[in-house]
Amino acid sequence: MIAGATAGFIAKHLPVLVVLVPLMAAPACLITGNRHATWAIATLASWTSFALTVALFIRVAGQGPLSYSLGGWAAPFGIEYRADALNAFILPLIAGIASFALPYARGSIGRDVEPRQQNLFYSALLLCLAGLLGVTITGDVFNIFVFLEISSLASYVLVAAGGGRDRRAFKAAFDYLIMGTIGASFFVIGIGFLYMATGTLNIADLAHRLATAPADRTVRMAYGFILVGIGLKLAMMPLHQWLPNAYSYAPPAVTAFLAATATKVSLYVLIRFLYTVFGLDDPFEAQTLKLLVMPLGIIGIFAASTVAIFQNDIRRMFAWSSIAQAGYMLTGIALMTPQGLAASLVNIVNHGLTKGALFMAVGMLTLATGTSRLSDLRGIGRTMPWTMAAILAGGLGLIGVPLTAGFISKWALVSAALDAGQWWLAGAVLLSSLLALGYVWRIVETACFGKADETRVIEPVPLAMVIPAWGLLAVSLYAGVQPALIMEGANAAARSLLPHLTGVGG
Amino acid sequence: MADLIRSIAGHYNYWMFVILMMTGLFIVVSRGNLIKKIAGLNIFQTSVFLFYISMGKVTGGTAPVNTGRAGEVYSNPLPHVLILTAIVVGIATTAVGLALAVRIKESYGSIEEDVIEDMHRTERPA
Amino acid sequence: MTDHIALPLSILIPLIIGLFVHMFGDRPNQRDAVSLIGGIVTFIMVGWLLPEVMAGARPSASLFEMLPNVSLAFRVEPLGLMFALIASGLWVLTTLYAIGYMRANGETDQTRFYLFFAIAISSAIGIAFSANLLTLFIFYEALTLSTYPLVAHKGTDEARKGARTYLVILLGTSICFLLPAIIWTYGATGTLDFEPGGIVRGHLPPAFAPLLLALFAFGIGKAALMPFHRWLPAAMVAPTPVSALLHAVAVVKAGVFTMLKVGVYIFGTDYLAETGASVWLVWLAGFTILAASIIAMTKDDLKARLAYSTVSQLSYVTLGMALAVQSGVMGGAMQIAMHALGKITLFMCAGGIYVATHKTKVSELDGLGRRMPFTFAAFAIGALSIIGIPPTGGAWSKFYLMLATLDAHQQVLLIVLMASSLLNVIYLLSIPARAFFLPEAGTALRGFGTLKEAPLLCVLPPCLTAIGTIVLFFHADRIYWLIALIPTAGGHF
Amino acid sequence: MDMLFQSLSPAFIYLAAALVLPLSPNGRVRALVLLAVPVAAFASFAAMPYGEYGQIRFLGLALTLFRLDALSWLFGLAFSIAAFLALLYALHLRDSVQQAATLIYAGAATGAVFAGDLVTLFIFWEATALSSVLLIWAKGGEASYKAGMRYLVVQVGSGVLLFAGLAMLWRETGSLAFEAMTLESLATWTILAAFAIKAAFPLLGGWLADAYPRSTVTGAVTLAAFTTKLAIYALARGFPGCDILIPVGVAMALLPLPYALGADDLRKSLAYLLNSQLGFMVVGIGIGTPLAINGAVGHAFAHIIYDGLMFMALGAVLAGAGTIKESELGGLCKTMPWTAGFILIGALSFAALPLTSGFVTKSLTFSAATPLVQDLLYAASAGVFMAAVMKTGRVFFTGTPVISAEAPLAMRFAMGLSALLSLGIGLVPGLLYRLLPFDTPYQPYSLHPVLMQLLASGAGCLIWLALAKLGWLPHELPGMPWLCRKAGTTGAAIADAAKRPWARFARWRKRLLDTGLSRTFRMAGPDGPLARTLPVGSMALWVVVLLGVTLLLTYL
Repeated sequence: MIAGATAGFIAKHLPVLVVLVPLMAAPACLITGNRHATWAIATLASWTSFALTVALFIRVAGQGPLSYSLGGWAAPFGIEYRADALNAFILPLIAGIASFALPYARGSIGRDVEPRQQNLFYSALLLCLAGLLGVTITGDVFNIFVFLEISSLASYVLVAAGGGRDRRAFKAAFDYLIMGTIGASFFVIGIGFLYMATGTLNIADLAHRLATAPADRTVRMAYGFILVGIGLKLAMMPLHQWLPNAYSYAPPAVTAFLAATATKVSLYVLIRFLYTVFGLDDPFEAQTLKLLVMPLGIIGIFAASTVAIFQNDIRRMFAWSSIAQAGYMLTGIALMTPQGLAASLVNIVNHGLTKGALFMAVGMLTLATGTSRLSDLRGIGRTMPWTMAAILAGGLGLIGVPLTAGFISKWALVSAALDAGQWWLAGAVLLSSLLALGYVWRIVETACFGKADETRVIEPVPLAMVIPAWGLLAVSLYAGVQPALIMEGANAAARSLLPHLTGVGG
Repeated sequence: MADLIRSIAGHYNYWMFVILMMTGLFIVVSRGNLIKKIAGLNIFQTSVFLFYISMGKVTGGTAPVNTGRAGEVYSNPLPHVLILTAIVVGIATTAVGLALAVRIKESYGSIEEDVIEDMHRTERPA
Repeated sequence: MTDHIALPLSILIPLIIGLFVHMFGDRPNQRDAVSLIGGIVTFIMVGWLLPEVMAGARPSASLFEMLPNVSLAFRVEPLGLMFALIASGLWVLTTLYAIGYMRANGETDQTRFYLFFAIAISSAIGIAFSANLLTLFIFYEALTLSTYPLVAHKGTDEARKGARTYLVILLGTSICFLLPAIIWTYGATGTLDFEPGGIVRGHLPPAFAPLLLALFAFGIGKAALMPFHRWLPAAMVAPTPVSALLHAVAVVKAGVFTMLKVGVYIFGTDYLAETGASVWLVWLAGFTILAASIIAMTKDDLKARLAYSTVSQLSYVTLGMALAVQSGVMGGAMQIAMHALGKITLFMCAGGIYVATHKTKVSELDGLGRRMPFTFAAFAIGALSIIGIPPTGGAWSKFYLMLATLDAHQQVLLIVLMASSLLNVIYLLSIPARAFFLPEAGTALRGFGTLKEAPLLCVLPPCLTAIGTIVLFFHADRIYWLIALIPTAGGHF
Repeated sequence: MDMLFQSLSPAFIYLAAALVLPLSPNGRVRALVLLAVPVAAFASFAAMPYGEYGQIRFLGLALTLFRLDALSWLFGLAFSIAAFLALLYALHLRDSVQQAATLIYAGAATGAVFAGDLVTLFIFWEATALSSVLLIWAKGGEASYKAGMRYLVVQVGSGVLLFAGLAMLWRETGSLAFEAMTLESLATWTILAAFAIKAAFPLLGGWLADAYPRSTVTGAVTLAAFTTKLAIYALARGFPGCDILIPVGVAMALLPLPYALGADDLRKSLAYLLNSQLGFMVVGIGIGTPLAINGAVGHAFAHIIYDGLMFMALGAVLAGAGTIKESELGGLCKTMPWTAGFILIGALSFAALPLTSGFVTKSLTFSAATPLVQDLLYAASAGVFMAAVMKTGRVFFTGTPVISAEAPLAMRFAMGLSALLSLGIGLVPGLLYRLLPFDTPYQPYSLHPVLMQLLASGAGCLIWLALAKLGWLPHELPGMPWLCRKAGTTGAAIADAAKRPWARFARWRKRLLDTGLSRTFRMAGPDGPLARTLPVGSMALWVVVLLGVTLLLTYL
């Protein structure tokens, strides 16, 4: 009876519970204080919200979009939480990565954060998670800003947590803060313009009004500010400069979590604004995508991959690789076809999984050897074969070797480009894989065939790190072997965003 | 000409928004001192507040308080509400930024960006 | 899932063997024994499929669907079975040889060597049995990756450089050309299955056929079509058993096998012949045949010479496919078998020479034949097979390819084939001739008195394969009846 | 079992013997076993009824491994004799390589002669090439190695042409049978080209005089017997009555003679002479009448024996005196009387003097030829006399004796046997005539041929003496090695010319790569502007720039 009532309650408030669980758990962590207990609370919260997101995904897949009015105020006046094919598809990724990152953090955070401050760390992590989930699920644009800032503020703190070991983390966090705030402010200015033009903040309502009203300069200003603001958050090419430092100096668990989720959520916001809110009705909007976003995406792929090749620090290398990967997703979005969009979504999930696992594996390497510099890791493949195998498997995913998730992403993007008749784009995407081969293989060659340093001391890697890393890697490999679920989810999302365009390909 | 002046004068607070925004950004771009950067950021954010509040202003409108009189024109309250949230966010950001500046000062002994960059350059292993 | 247990087993057993090899890493004898037994069992498994395929059955297995209409699936058809038989059969001999070679040379990291060796074989058999292009692509890349550690085995700067070239060209071509070709095919036809008669007819405007074929032809970098042939000589930094199996059999043959598969089962020879899509490839293959032979003549390093010879010989298969006639496909298929046996002999001999004398240059081999008569005799026979002189199997594949040039009305290519044979004579037969009939520097020509052969395990396998080339001459009809089952235009003749 | 043996041509007896040879002890026993092989081979088919045996289908090809008819029987006999003589001559040899090569070579030639289809012919055709080259290489040394390589390329080239030709023929006619062909398609022309190379046609036959003198003492004997005669057989079988062969044959008979006269190396001179003799046979085949074919075939038969005799004798000199240069030899009849006697018989046969086998067989062809061809061939006969009798005779019968040892007994025995056969055929031509493929009665010893032959020989003798007196005898003329060297240097020059732009291209490419890489590194390396950590102000500047670009776009 009680169980039934609980289930009913959960079913009814599912959209808000997804955010609420981590949001409530965060102060709970703060209060609890004991690091073991906080860890347990945080993990439980992330697992719960993961379960909820999965339930939400199933619900949306089965019954279609789900609307929830916060506090009972109906949209467009109240704040609406709205789960549709797109965000129900992204949500499990965020919560899922958190579910892996938290156990991983337990094994690794001791290096960065003093035991008595770990409750703070966990609550920041939960806040960040809550913010990201909130951004994704809310149906109100200003609410997006608020959640974005919640997650951003939490992530500045999280990045700064790496300062215990390397003081450069402070500076990285500071830069991140400045840039993130500028981005968020741009975003909020854009929202202001939108509100000026339409008088509403609800996404569905905005979309409706913008579709009927002619696009004037105000809307275009809004578009410009939002594009740049979100572009900054997702590390679009010339706005990416905060990212390498932030990812390199943050604690490993944070890097893994942020790399797999933060930029991905920003991409989601971009997709949401481009396709739902603006709907690309104005030729100017499409033009901007074609003339600005697409070239920037491609420049990003090539430039960032090239930079990654020359990096000596593995974490930095993969951070640059993340910038390059964001380029792939941007080009997919800029294709403006259901296939392109689906490709981007597949890429978001697959890259999230792969990069998360990769940063976890690299974290293990760093923890065991005390360095992430490639020149100090010669021949490490002989002493840590399994960790190297994990890095190799993830790296192959970045290159796009078959049976990895990256292959599916690349497949989807290339076939989307071909379908759209963009031969050169397909070629560029594939050519850039060679650059990925370049940096992945630098690691493999140095680690497996370099002369090992005999005096190196290898510290044992706690199982708490090994299991999540391999678990996430396994998930990513599974996504490469059985891509049907992700592909279908992405296709459904793309279809729902571009209903006027049919003919969805693989 | 008169139109132009009226247009400029009529959009006075929007012009202030633009000027503030540019000032804030300029400070962020040009000043090496981290605290000054945060200050610039603050000015930048303030410009956003101004922008929202101006947006909600209805010409001739009063404060959005329900007096019961019919036909009364009042300003749009929603942007004001929103900006309250934004102010909170701004404060939080400033707080975190300042906290970081403190930690940077502790570990580097300076909050001048070029000094810190120099330290980084010498720190980086060959 | 599967209707013949031997099909999954033949792919799995090498992997399991790899696992055992890893487990027995610190006990060399058990490890090597396991490798050998694994090779034999795999060969038996593949051989088990032969009667059924000959009888018309096509055992298949499907694991799961990866893309709509495309599963990770296997299907045994005659061409693939032939390739699998060769790969697994020669694995046994190469393992035998490798045991002798690696021990005699005192190589390090032998466990890793045998492990990746086993994975490579599994990949090769996976390629052979693939039911669709995607499955093939997966195993194709797996083969590239699993052979990388073998090529880089020595870990020296030179080895790493060679391995890098190897990897970049093979992965690069496959990602930049083969993958878009596959995606394009899938986009156009909605399927990737290998179907008799091809799948692109009606889905691809004939004007685009040469372009798609070009993507395939250059994408299959393992077929070493010029200008993407550099990886093959670069990979010669590998220990000789690797060169032997992987660069005479598994890797390169996987390339040309894929080429044939694409020609026969994706385009269909009819389609190619009607559209003339492969005419340019005929000429490029012809060019590669001659150019590689000429380069081979200038190489003094024995393995480099053999590598360029391989480049040249691989293009025979490509040529057979590009001619788009049945005799060409048969000639190409036969060339896979005949060249594999011949070239592995040559490589194993080269390795044997290295083990016994540490000599790598052709110009240093004078008189060695008198001390290593078995090795050099085997070399001579292998060379004959490469050239295509009876009584070695190579003659038949050359015969069918000649017929194919006639059937396709490309007489000029007939001249190319003839010229190439003569070039082969010059750069291959001169090696045993020098060894047997020129005196060692500073001495007189000696008798066959005192032998100084490589260890038995390094001599026996090439002798066996050399005998094999002769046996294949007399039993070429076995292969003939198998590959005559390949569905191509015009029925059998 | 019986069927199996019948279906295999006698070639397989040789091949089987070659296979077991290394197993038998290397000594007198082996020598005797060796001698028994040709005898057994001949015995195996001597009494068999004519017909086609060993018909099999293989790879969809209809093959006839063993065709016995008058023509192949005769050549089978000739090759058996040649093999016997060659093995007898080499009885002292203890070299397994040469022995096995000889057996395989003889077997392959026999197999080719008995081949009923072109594929089988091709297989044995290539086998003769491969086994014979061993006899050249076996001499050892750089010169022999190189000559062997040249020889092999040419021989394999002939085989490859045959292969291509038979493929074309098969595609055209659907038949692989080796029968008379007409020159009406590319296929038959290609096959003729293959035969022409092996028969050492003018311009295609340089390999002969290049390779034979560089082979071993015993190898030359063997080589001289089989390869070219196999080609003559193939021509007789495939292109009888083919008109073009008449002028070609005449040219062949005449052109090598100046070379033969000029060569200092007597074995080389003999090789040229051999080439000239082949011309006589080719003429006969070209005429194509039964008489002419009989002449060509009979001449080939006789030639195998007396030519072998000559090579044996010269080989004995080489073995005994250590040199075979005309300029270094003299007075050999003193030191090697037996050999001198035998070589005289061989030389006279060569010159086709009456009472020798050369005469009774050559005159068959002569009598079938038109007057013009006859005259030209007599002129060639005169030249042959000059080179064979006068030039060779000089080192035996004039000059100061050089130190040399008489040939071993087995050699002498082989020479004697050959001489005996040559004389026997010359004296009792009916013996051979009965074996010839066509049953056309002919009487060689009539006035005209005898007189003409004597006249031609006398003329040759006088001309030689006159030339010798005047010192106008030709000197060494450039042959195949010269041609190869020329081709080699030209090729190298071309390659050099081609290499230079290639090298420049490679350098350019390398520089491009290097500068490209270093530039990329400067851009994207850890300290490059792309990767460097910018001050946060510059980052913010980028935001403003991008915003400006976007807003600019809104005004477009």
